[in-house]
Amino acid sequence: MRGRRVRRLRSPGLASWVLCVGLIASSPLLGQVDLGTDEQRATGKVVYDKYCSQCHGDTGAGDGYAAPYLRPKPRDFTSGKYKIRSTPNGMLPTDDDIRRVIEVGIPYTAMPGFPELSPAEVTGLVYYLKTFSSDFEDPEAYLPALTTPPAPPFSADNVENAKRVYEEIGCARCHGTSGRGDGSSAPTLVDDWGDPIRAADLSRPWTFRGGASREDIYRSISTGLNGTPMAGFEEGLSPEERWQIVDFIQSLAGDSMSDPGYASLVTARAVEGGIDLERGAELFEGAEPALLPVLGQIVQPGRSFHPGVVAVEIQAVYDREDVAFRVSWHDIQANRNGTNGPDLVVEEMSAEAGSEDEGSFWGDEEAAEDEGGFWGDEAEDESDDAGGDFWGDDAAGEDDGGGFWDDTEESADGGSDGDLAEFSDAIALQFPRSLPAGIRQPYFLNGDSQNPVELWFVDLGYPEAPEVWEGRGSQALVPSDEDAPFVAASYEDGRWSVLFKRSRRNGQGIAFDEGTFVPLALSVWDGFNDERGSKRGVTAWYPVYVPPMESPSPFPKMAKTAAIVLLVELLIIAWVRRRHRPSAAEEAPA
Amino acid sequence: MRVPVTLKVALLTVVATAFYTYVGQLVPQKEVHPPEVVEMSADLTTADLVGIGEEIANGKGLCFTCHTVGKSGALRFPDLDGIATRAETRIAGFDALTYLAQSLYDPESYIVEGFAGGMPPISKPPIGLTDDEIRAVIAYLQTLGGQATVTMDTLIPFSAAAPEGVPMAAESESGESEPPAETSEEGAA
Amino acid sequence: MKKSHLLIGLVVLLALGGVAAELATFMDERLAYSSPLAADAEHAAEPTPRELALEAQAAAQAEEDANRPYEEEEYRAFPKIGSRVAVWMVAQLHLLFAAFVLAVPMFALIIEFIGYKSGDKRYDDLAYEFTKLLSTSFSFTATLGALLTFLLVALYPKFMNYLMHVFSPTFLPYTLLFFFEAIFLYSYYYGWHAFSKRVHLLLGLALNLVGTAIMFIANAWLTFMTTPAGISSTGARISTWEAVTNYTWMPINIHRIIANVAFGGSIAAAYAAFQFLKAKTPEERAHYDWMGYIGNFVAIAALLPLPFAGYWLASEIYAFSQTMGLTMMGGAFSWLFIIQAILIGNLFLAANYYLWLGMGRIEGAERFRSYIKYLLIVITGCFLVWATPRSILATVGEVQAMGGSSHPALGFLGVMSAKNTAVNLLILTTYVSFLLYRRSGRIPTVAWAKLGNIVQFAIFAVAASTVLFFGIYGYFVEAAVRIKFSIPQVLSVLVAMVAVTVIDIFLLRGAKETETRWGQISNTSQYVLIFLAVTFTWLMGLMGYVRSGLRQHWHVYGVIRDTSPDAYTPTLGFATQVVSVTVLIFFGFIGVVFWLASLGGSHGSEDEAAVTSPSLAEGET
Amino acid sequence: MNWMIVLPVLLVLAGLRFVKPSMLGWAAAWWIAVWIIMDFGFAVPVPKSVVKEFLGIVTLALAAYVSSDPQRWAEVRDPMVAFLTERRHLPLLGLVAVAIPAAVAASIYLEMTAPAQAPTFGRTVHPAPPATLTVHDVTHDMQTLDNPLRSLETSDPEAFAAHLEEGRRIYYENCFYCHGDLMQGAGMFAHALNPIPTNFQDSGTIAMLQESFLFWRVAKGGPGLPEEGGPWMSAMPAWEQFLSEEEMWEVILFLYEFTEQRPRALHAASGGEGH
Repeated sequence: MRGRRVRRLRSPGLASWVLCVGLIASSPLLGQVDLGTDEQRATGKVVYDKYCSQCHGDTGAGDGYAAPYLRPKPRDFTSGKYKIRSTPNGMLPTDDDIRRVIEVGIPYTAMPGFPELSPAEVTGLVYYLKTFSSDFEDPEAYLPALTTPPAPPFSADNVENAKRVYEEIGCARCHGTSGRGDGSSAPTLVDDWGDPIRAADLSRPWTFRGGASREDIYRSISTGLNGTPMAGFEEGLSPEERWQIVDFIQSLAGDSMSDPGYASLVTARAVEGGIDLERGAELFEGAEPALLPVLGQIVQPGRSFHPGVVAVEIQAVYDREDVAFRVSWHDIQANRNGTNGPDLVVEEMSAEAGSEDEGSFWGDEEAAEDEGGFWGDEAEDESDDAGGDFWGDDAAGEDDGGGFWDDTEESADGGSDGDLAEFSDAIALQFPRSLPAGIRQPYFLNGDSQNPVELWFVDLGYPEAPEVWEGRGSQALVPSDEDAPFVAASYEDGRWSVLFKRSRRNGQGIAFDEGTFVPLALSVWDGFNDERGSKRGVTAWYPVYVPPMESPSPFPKMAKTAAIVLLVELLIIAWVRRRHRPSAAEEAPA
Repeated sequence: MRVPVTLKVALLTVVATAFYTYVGQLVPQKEVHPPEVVEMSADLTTADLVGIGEEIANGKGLCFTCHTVGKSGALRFPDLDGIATRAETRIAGFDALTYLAQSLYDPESYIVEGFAGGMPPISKPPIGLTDDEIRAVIAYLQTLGGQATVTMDTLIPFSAAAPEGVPMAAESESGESEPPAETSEEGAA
Repeated sequence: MKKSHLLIGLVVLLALGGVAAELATFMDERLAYSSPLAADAEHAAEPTPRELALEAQAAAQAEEDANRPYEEEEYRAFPKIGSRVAVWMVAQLHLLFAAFVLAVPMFALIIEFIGYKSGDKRYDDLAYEFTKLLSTSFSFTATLGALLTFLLVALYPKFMNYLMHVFSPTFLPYTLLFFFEAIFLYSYYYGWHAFSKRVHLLLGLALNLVGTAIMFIANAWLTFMTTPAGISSTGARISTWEAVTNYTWMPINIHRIIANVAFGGSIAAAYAAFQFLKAKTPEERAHYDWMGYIGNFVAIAALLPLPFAGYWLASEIYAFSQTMGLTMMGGAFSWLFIIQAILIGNLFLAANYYLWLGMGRIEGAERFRSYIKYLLIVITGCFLVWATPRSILATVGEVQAMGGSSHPALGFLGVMSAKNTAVNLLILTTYVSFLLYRRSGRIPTVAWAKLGNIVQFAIFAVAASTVLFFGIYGYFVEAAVRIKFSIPQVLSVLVAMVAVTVIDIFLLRGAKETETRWGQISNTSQYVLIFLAVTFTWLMGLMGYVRSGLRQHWHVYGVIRDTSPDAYTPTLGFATQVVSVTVLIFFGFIGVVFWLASLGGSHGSEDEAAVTSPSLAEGET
Repeated sequence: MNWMIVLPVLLVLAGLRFVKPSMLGWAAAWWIAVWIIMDFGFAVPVPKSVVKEFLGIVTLALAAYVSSDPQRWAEVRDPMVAFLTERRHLPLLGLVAVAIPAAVAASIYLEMTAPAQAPTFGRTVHPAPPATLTVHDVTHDMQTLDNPLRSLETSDPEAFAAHLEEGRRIYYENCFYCHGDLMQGAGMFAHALNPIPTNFQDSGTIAMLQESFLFWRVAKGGPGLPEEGGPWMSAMPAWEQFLSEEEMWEVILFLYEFTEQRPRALHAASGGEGH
């Protein structure tokens, strides 16, 4: 798909901006070029400077304060490439397209919606954005929007055929056969600016940048996403075929397209027949899966602003002796060749903004000398790490580090054999060292000095050797002498599935007593994304509920309460009847 | 049929009271416990005290949020390395123990030259160490440039159990204050 | 009797005897078998090693006991419920009785004075009847005080030692004042008909002054524990006077005087209600109806300024320590104020309800019947606003739906602006209720009656709009400005109440009075009075808890640490349970007081005066 | 407000005026109306605990109203007494007498068999700050601590603007991932946090606090919350580890600037938060 050359129309470079405005204003024939009035653009500039420039930069080049930390990067408006549009691939967006993104935002990126802005402000902003790119002055760069017909209802019959089309036209090469964004060429994708980019995880439509409704998906298939390898299939597929693909994606997503249904609790399920990890997924059948959102570890040094894993799913089972967890998540590639560890030191990324002198905050040379240099002075020594980051710094991407896209050919046919990541994937379950007595819980990043945690860590390069660590703070990790849990791990079709088993009571460690809520937090490392040590995805604390094996029957209590209520009722009735007996006495003679 | 008035009134009282108790059970139930006090038995050795003191200094005593050990240059608070040696000569008439105790119980009364002060009395909230905890901290401080001598029997000046005769706050600015309240413990001590 | 019968009897008897003998032998064997020790006992002349060891141990223990050195104890434990709860309950009971004993002379004196001035003997009798409750209560108070002291000295010896170090100079005056209190109290009560009215009134005044002084001294001790002053950094006394006049001393004094009056009034009203319910004759009912009305009137009148005294106290606590202030309002105790809102809301609702029921006994009150609906809507609305928590208890799902712990719409009701507005409107509405009640028995005859009504209405409208305006405007300004808005709000309510009252007095001069049928009120209203008394008492218990709980794990904040096992701050649920038990015990005692008072001869027989409508206008305003 | 529900309820209440139901009918109508509006009438559902509290109060108020006058009370009491005593109502009475205990039993069944819910802890809105605060080796008295840059606002607007711009940079480099572009606590990672990040636009948050309080929260974060500062799972980092004192003050300046709010002035601290 990368090879597919998109049609781009460039405006004449010499035409000056003012001249163009003058021309357009005076030529009603070219009416479709609408750049607004001076006042409108002035309004737009005010809004832009307050709400937009911190990411998109004062000149619209996508280089604001936060830009170095964001993946996907903030849009570079000077390019005129807009990802989410209703127009054919490669064309400029309509005003309504831009307006929609401003109002709704782009899910699972740093771009929020701005519903508070007034229509006039949004209109002004749209015109102001257009000033950043001269493409908008060229009337020929415009094509009318593609129409999206009303969505037909979902039909399961289409899925089979759609899957065939999906494979045929090469969707699976990027998005993977199960749509988890793990296609063979997925690790090699870059956008038009040379920045690495990920194929969408089709089984999680709520993360789709262009929206999760059936119409949105149809539109994205039709128009493609400008600036990315995702082409438009307006010509390549008939509308029926496109709707079939939509059905296929919906079949991958399960119940809900737009709502991930994140859980707030993991409920363990009591099982019979012994807990044996050999039983695999079958062991966990019937255990309620809890999908937990993952955020980047952006607190401690070695921050991870764009974790490779968006969400993890966890199930828990238990019997009289043991407790077991199954953690699964989607990963672009299984990285088993490297190593990983929760205590690896990560040098802080030095942002482009960091080269300015005030920007030295995230620890470059000066910071390392300063006593506040928490980032560790290793920054200098560990030059071998530089640029290994998948999402990494643009500059670093091209140099000596393990740039993945250099190995396009190998990985394209080898699938996960293309794993050249320096760090392997890894997962850790985190529990408090002991059940918190009150509301105070350890700090969610490896605990704190008063409230230690235990980490059940598995380097998926060596799943046979799980480790237990004791944490008393982000950097304060020491190997624990507690017994390690039993672990079984597998990677299939873009999904890791890691099984943990441990006895419910184990030494000094956390106990899984019936009727208790045991806090759990997860850490997940995506080796492909160069994650290790503190650079990782984490979750907040979630309680794991271990219900009593035998829950008391509700019937005795029901019967008792109903009897008491009935008795009270009868007493009241009897009392009222007695009090008002005179009326009955009057009736009698009559 | 006729319920006596007294019974009715009693019933009303009980029901109203029960209702308010019920309301009280609906709000969040939080029990606030005091910060943990390090329990110290009388048979702790000096070495034990040093260990406990170091832990307190690093932990809830919050000493090293301000102070440093073995650092020089532009400091905002005095460095504590070698404090045990300097403590002997800091204030005329105060031995090292008394000086250390004073700097913990009443830190503002003597401010090391070149520094601005600002240390809170650590026997007071929000830090609020107990006398025994302070005893352990002193033991630890004595190891910084000296030998720990404090035992569980040592009388710590300025502490609640301090006997008369040892230098008291009287020699600092707060003038004519009397010996502290707990004179009753003298007999035991 | 047939011979055969005799024979059968004999055979059965023999058989039974045989079975019994068999059984006995069998049992004996079993015993011998199962108890080898029994066999050993015969030749166990010399003691076993174990017995020797036990003996030695006992001897060692005895010797150790004999030589044990005396050690000062820091704490002693109260069995079962623990020291804190024991002291808490006794202190609370003592305080409730003390409040009653201090308050009753205050309004007894005022009522007596009104009777003296107006020459209406009914007032004098009423004052005397209130006083009847005093002597028993006084003994209870003193006994509970002694019990409290013993408990404190026994359970918290070290801490009491310290308090004595600081406060010993205050003990002598305190005891002396107590003597005077007893002398004045008994001479005031027993000398009711013995002294001349003037002398008697003077006695009453002295009684009140002494009582207040006693409370001031006791307040010094407990306010010192929360906001200590006058001591050195190690806790040694520097100035007893400064220790007495610490930050919260005066606010607590004022707050307690007002609260005591409200509390005493409501207990006296409950007494009247109880007597009303037991009354046999219409005269008795009329009398106790009236007495309950006056008691409740005193209670509600004192309740109205109480929130403002509370503001002062809270601001002094903030001034002493922001940490303590925030613990109170934003931290561990913030939910307590939601419970308090429910209690006070109930108080206002019940007080209004009593007034509305009271309209039933006044001829011509029907014309105001339809207004009650609107008053009720305002009161309920204010109650709802006041009871809206700022940070809502919600499940995880609900919090996610709300996007935080406060609701986007209801969140506006949870903040100070809304609550201040609600309280001020509550007070204003209650006052309107009272005014309607007052009006219902009188039809103004002055020429400018219509104008007067319009002006009164206008004043209310202006006051209510002022309160509302500042309440709403408070959302648009910063906090520093907002806080000052409570002053114009309160002032407009106070000014309106005074102005309307003044107009009313003139308006009703020479008004045509309809009959007030004292005693013709539903029994429900009397239960409302009792409910009010329970609520008042419970509220005092709760507020007492927050005042003393603020110290958290300190006996004297920042000076003497509480190291006992009870040092933690219990949950609000537990606190309310303790308060409830205390309140129930208190009412048990109060029942005894009522009973003793009733032994002194019932009222109805000695009062021959026909029950006409006593002119309350002067008394009330 | 969910007008699709509120309007019909109000219409029905208005319509009842013409039907002229008895006092009992009115009381029931009002109770049900309040219940429906509270439970379903809000766009963002009102938590059950509040609905319960409000309905309790409304019940009390209605009871007070219907019984405050003999005539009204008769209107309410007589139909109920008739229902309980008269022979012709007997079948219905029996039905009701059985239905109520059945409903109670059913609710117990639902309650006991309901899936477990995550335990919740009341959130302390403004936990009490400590008396002194030590940041970067400097101990501040919380009583008197103020933003040292605040005075520049009037004395040196240019320097103030520079500090503000620094604050803006710091916010977008560090804070907005959770607290969001619009400071509404809805940043890109906010959905993964519990408790959710603070919404600074809410007039009940920074607008009613002194800057020293914010400084404390920024510097000490979740780990520095006091014991009662529940739910104590806050992910807020202790920024003193990463930011200089000046940077923290700068970002606080920016918070107020962006949300167009003013901090609570120092002297206001002595005013009580009320009763």
